[in-house]
Amino acid sequence: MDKKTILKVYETMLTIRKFEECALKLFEENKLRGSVHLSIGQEAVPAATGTFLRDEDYITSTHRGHGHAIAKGARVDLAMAELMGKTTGYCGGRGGSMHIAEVEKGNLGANAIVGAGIPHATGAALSARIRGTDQVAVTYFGDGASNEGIFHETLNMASLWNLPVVFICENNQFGLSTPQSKACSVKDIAVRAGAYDMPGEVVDGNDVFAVEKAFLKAVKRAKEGKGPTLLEMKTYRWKGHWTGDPEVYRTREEVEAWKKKCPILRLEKHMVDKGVMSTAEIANKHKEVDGVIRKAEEFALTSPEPDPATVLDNVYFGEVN
Amino acid sequence: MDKKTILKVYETMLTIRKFEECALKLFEENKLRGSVHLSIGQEAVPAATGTFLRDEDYITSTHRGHGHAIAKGARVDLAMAELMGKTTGYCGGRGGSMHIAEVEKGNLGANAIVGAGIPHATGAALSARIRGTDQVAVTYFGDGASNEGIFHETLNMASLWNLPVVFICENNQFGLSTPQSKACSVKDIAVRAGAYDMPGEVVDGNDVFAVEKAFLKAVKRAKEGKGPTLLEMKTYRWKGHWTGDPEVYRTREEVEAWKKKCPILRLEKHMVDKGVMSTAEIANKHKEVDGVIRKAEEFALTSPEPDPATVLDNVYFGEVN
Amino acid sequence: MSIKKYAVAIRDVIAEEMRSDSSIFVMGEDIGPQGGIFGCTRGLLDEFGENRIIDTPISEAGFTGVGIGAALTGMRPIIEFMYMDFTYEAMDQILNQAAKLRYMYGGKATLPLVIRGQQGIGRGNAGTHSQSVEAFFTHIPGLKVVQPSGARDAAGLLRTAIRDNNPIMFFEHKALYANSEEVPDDTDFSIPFGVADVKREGGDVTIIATSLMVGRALEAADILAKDSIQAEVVDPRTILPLDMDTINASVRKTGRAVVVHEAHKTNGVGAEIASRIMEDSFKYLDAPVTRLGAKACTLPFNLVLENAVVPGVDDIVAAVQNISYR
Amino acid sequence: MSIKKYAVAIRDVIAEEMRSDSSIFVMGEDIGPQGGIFGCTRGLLDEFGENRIIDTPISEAGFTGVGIGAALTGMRPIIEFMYMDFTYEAMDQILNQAAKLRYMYGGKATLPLVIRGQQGIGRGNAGTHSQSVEAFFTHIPGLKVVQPSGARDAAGLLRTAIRDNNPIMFFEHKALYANSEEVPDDTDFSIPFGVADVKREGGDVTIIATSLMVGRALEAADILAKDSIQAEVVDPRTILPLDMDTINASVRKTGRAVVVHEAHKTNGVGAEIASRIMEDSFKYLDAPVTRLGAKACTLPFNLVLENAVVPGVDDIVAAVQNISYR
Ligand SMILES: Cc1ncc(C[n+]2csc(CCOP(=O)(O)OP(=O)(O)O)c2C)c(N)n1
Ligand SMILES: Cc1ncc(C[n+]2csc(CCOP(=O)(O)OP(=O)(O)O)c2C)c(N)n1
Ligand SMILES: [Mg+2]
Ligand SMILES: [Mg+2]
Repeated sequence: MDKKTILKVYETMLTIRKFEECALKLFEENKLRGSVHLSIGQEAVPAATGTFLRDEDYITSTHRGHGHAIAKGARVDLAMAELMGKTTGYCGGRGGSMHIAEVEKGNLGANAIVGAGIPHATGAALSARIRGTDQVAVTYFGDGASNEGIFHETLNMASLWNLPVVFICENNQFGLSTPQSKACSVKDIAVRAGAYDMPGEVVDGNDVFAVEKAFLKAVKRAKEGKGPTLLEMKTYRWKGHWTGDPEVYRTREEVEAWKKKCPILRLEKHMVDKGVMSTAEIANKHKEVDGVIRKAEEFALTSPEPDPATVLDNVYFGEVN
Repeated sequence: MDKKTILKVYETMLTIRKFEECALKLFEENKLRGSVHLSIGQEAVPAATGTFLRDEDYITSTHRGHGHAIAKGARVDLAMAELMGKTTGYCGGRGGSMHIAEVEKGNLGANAIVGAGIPHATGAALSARIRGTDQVAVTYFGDGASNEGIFHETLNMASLWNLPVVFICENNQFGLSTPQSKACSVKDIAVRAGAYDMPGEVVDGNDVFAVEKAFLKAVKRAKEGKGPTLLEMKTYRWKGHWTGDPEVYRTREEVEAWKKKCPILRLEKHMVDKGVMSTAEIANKHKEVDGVIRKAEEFALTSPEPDPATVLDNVYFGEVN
Repeated sequence: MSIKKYAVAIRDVIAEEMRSDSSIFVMGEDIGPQGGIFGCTRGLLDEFGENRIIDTPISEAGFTGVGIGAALTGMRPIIEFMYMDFTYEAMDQILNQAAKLRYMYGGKATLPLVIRGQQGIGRGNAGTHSQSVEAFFTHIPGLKVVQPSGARDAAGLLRTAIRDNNPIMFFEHKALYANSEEVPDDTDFSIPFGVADVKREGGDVTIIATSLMVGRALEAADILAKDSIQAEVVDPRTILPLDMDTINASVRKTGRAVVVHEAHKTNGVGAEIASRIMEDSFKYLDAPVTRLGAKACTLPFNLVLENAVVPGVDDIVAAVQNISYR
Repeated sequence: MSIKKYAVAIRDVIAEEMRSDSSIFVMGEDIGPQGGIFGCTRGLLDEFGENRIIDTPISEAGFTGVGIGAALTGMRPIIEFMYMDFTYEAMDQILNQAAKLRYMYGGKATLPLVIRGQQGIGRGNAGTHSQSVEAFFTHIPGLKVVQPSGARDAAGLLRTAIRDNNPIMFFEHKALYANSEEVPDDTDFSIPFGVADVKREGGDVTIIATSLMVGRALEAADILAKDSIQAEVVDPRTILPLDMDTINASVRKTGRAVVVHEAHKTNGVGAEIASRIMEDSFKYLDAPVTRLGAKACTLPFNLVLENAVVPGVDDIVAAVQNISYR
């Protein structure tokens, strides 16, 4: 990565982190309701992948999808407004945290159903193939999702049809309270690529350089018409599964140990070591992003609630008949 | 296999073959209706597996399930009556060809839904484990079924929980009209075992000795608490997917080439070569089985149609409330 | 006009629409060389090639999801389910995804998608391959639900479905595929959704029937006419949207109604229609609306039993007579 | 008697039944150390161990099928769905397998199986995690469908469900889990299926309400009483079997009925109930049976919108008033 790219990846990570910290704060202040799933600790994956996509490329995401949306170019103010269910939010308050989408910019949506977005990205890749474009589709999903039948069905079709799609499994070690070892019969989910005759790779998901490298290889393969790749990004979620999770399934020590592997701190250290950014510049960047998030928060807080009279809008395209 | 066992496997194959030839004849004579899926050409797999199971062991089967039922001990008269929808049939005419079951003898049923029986066998294995018995469960399914999500979900759980179940994929090269290469991203379905950290093996499904050997190894593993195995039996169906299939998807030559690999002829040749049976004895055996099937046909033909007044029976156990 | 079988009418509309709109493609099980097990895509592979006629693995949830992704990105997929019973494998993709994404995304997604295939009795396919499952798709908002009872309606409604920008559930019937009817040759011939068809006029009783039951209702009407009961037979054609105007007008005229479908009576579409008639036209009713539907048991394999489960002409006649002398 | 929360009542019955019947086991997502995300299996892992409290992968179709296999072979599984919305992932196993195997096997299979979990609004879980899906399971024969509205009913009905030899769909409600009620301590306390509970007596109008709507109906009845309208509130408790005797008796007394559920109005259980009231008690009706249910849109995330979609106390009051002055 050149300096400019590193800075972009860094800024993206920082934006995701601070966006979610703000969401958590708002949740704790009771200004935000519903299921909010934070990806704090996992920011390297969206940042070092989404950053390299064009508007015309596609992504699908999950219940834990703020990072993917932001890395694909979502505006934090509209995203925060959606988390608060406001009219100005990406979905006009209809979808909330788990459904942020921006179809015309290639974000085909977060999805509250585990695994459900995997075929949507694959369908977008098929669509690109039929239309003869060089678009690439990327789908993010968790370790838990790799045990859903739809994962299997979709990877099989993607490989069979040689589609330009990259399957990114964010293995954050848990599906809700269930450790991967209690839900998944293989240690490395990347191994499952073999069941579809596609390449699979285990990647350090907290290392932006490793993520970038593996991702660009997969994208290149996709664009060259060689078909899909399964990338398993090993990472960790610092916060509970959702805000309010009692976290009975792991120890404080385990969480603290992973915090030491923070992808942001790691990149900051690298940048300082390599002279990409000074500590002062980093502190400034933090302030700058803080400011952006503060404005997004303000925007969300002051945006109006949706009008109940509009609740039946958009069930259908056009009139029902 | 000792002589007695070989003869049993042989007789089972012959019974399946002649049972299905009779079913086909009845269908062509318009005495039998509905979907009938013949396994002619594939008899080695049920015969050289089911023969080695005890009554207390479990199987689940598919739409192409006559062979599995017979090898597990089903009576051909009751089976034929069921194909004809008669009261005396295994299901009293409610289920037909695709639902022959005999739960108390361990046949948990054929199943018209592709893949649906796979978890049932796995549940029976779980049940055996909880109850602390040494029962083994076997599930038969096709190459096409290995692309259903439920295949994936179930193999994952079976391996995770180390259950005594044997997954037998009868790869007869086609899922209806679709060749395996157009539906499945891997050449050998056995490879998919790797996605669940379980052993997988490709077996010549037309060779009763190869089938027996692989199967007994898997059963031993299951009984020793070492968990499940995936066996892929390469075989071929001689007849159309169902009676009436135009078979646009393959050539006569291909079918004829496979007929040369007939598992029954192959075993007969082996028996004659090794002096297990003489040609005369073989001819006698054919006559004997012909007689059994003729009686079954007679039984089915003369059995009464179900009484429409009973159509609401057995929807529930007991009264609805 | 050409006389066409129901299956051929469907195939022809697909082909015609594909010729004029390159964003349409078809996917499903055994639709390529095989042409679909009921022939509804026969010949299409030759004309449109593998890029637009896509044989899928047996992965109903997966390929439905793939269709959704394609629809979100500018394509207009037609997905064939070999049996509509197999929608059970794909319910999340249909009910949680196709039906909801547009709404949940605040109206910022468009999903032009047709899910079509056959259902019903008639082939001895037993319990899991003989159901009528349309009611599931009316309960969850976001889909339109179509049930053509003849070749002409199949053609006209399918064209409307393909051109619609919403996800459509299109229910054909296996026992209707071989029925022939005159179908307009006009490649723009279409029938709007939400417009019921009065298949027979009559002033004494209204029979609202769908799919295979339309023919049986017409037969029943002939028998009833001999008994001096003039039945009006209304085929809603689309279950959602539902043309209550036509239904109410008929019921207000006759004062009596029987709703008949092949799906199970309990919580079938007939329950919705009967309830709405009561809500809208209560004071015009001389007798309770009667519902006929499959009995409360799994569809049995045996033909005698199968026929005992689903409403027959006699059942319709008896139901009409029963409410006619109140 | 002990005062218990609805969630605790459920957990206690599971534990009590597991103590006396070793063939019962529980499987589902996050039911082990986590005790279920709503606490309905809290503490059970410690008491019964991993052999009988089984955390599953996120594989709803698969584990439902595994439960069916276990039920066929002598076990009595209880399967927790984290959200009953996720039954969409397992529809084939529920509707084609659990509901049908006994019938298709000619009565020679027995499937004692409870599928339970919560549904409904109240947590800002948006469209795919807030639905009420009970109607799907009444349309296909072979299942029984239960919807307890309070802790006592939950305990009594769950015990009946666990002891029943059929597959049971048991619908809890996320917004009821924290509600407390007196529950008998008797470890044989059970409530039979098919017996509605008259939660409030009244002679002017019958309100038939389920699950969360029972409380709203009772509130509405209080308000209506001030207006001199005495509403009788009937909670069917089981949707299948449905106690039409009690419903008909009430409607024949009052001449007016409102059916209210949280599920979508279109083709909801209310359509079946309204139709059956018409069929059975037509001549007693002074006004059409009114149905209330969720509006025809996906459940929105935003709280104001969510409340606008589902029937509120005001809606019930208005519906009753509307049919009371006819
Ligand atoms: C089909 C389905 N089953 C279950 C759930 C409930 N659920 C939401 S997130 C989650 C865990 C997902 O784990 P993973 O895929 O690893 O993603 P992570 O939460 O770790 O990012 C579960 C069980 C769901 N939303 N959808
Ligand atoms: C869920 C489901 N999808 C599709 C079908 C229709 N169908 C019945 S058999 C079959 C092909 C199955 O192929 P395979 O699993 O290889 O078994 P084989 O018929 O070759 O024995 C198909 C597509 C079905 N019965 N169930
Ligand atoms: Mg995870
Ligand atoms: Mg096959």
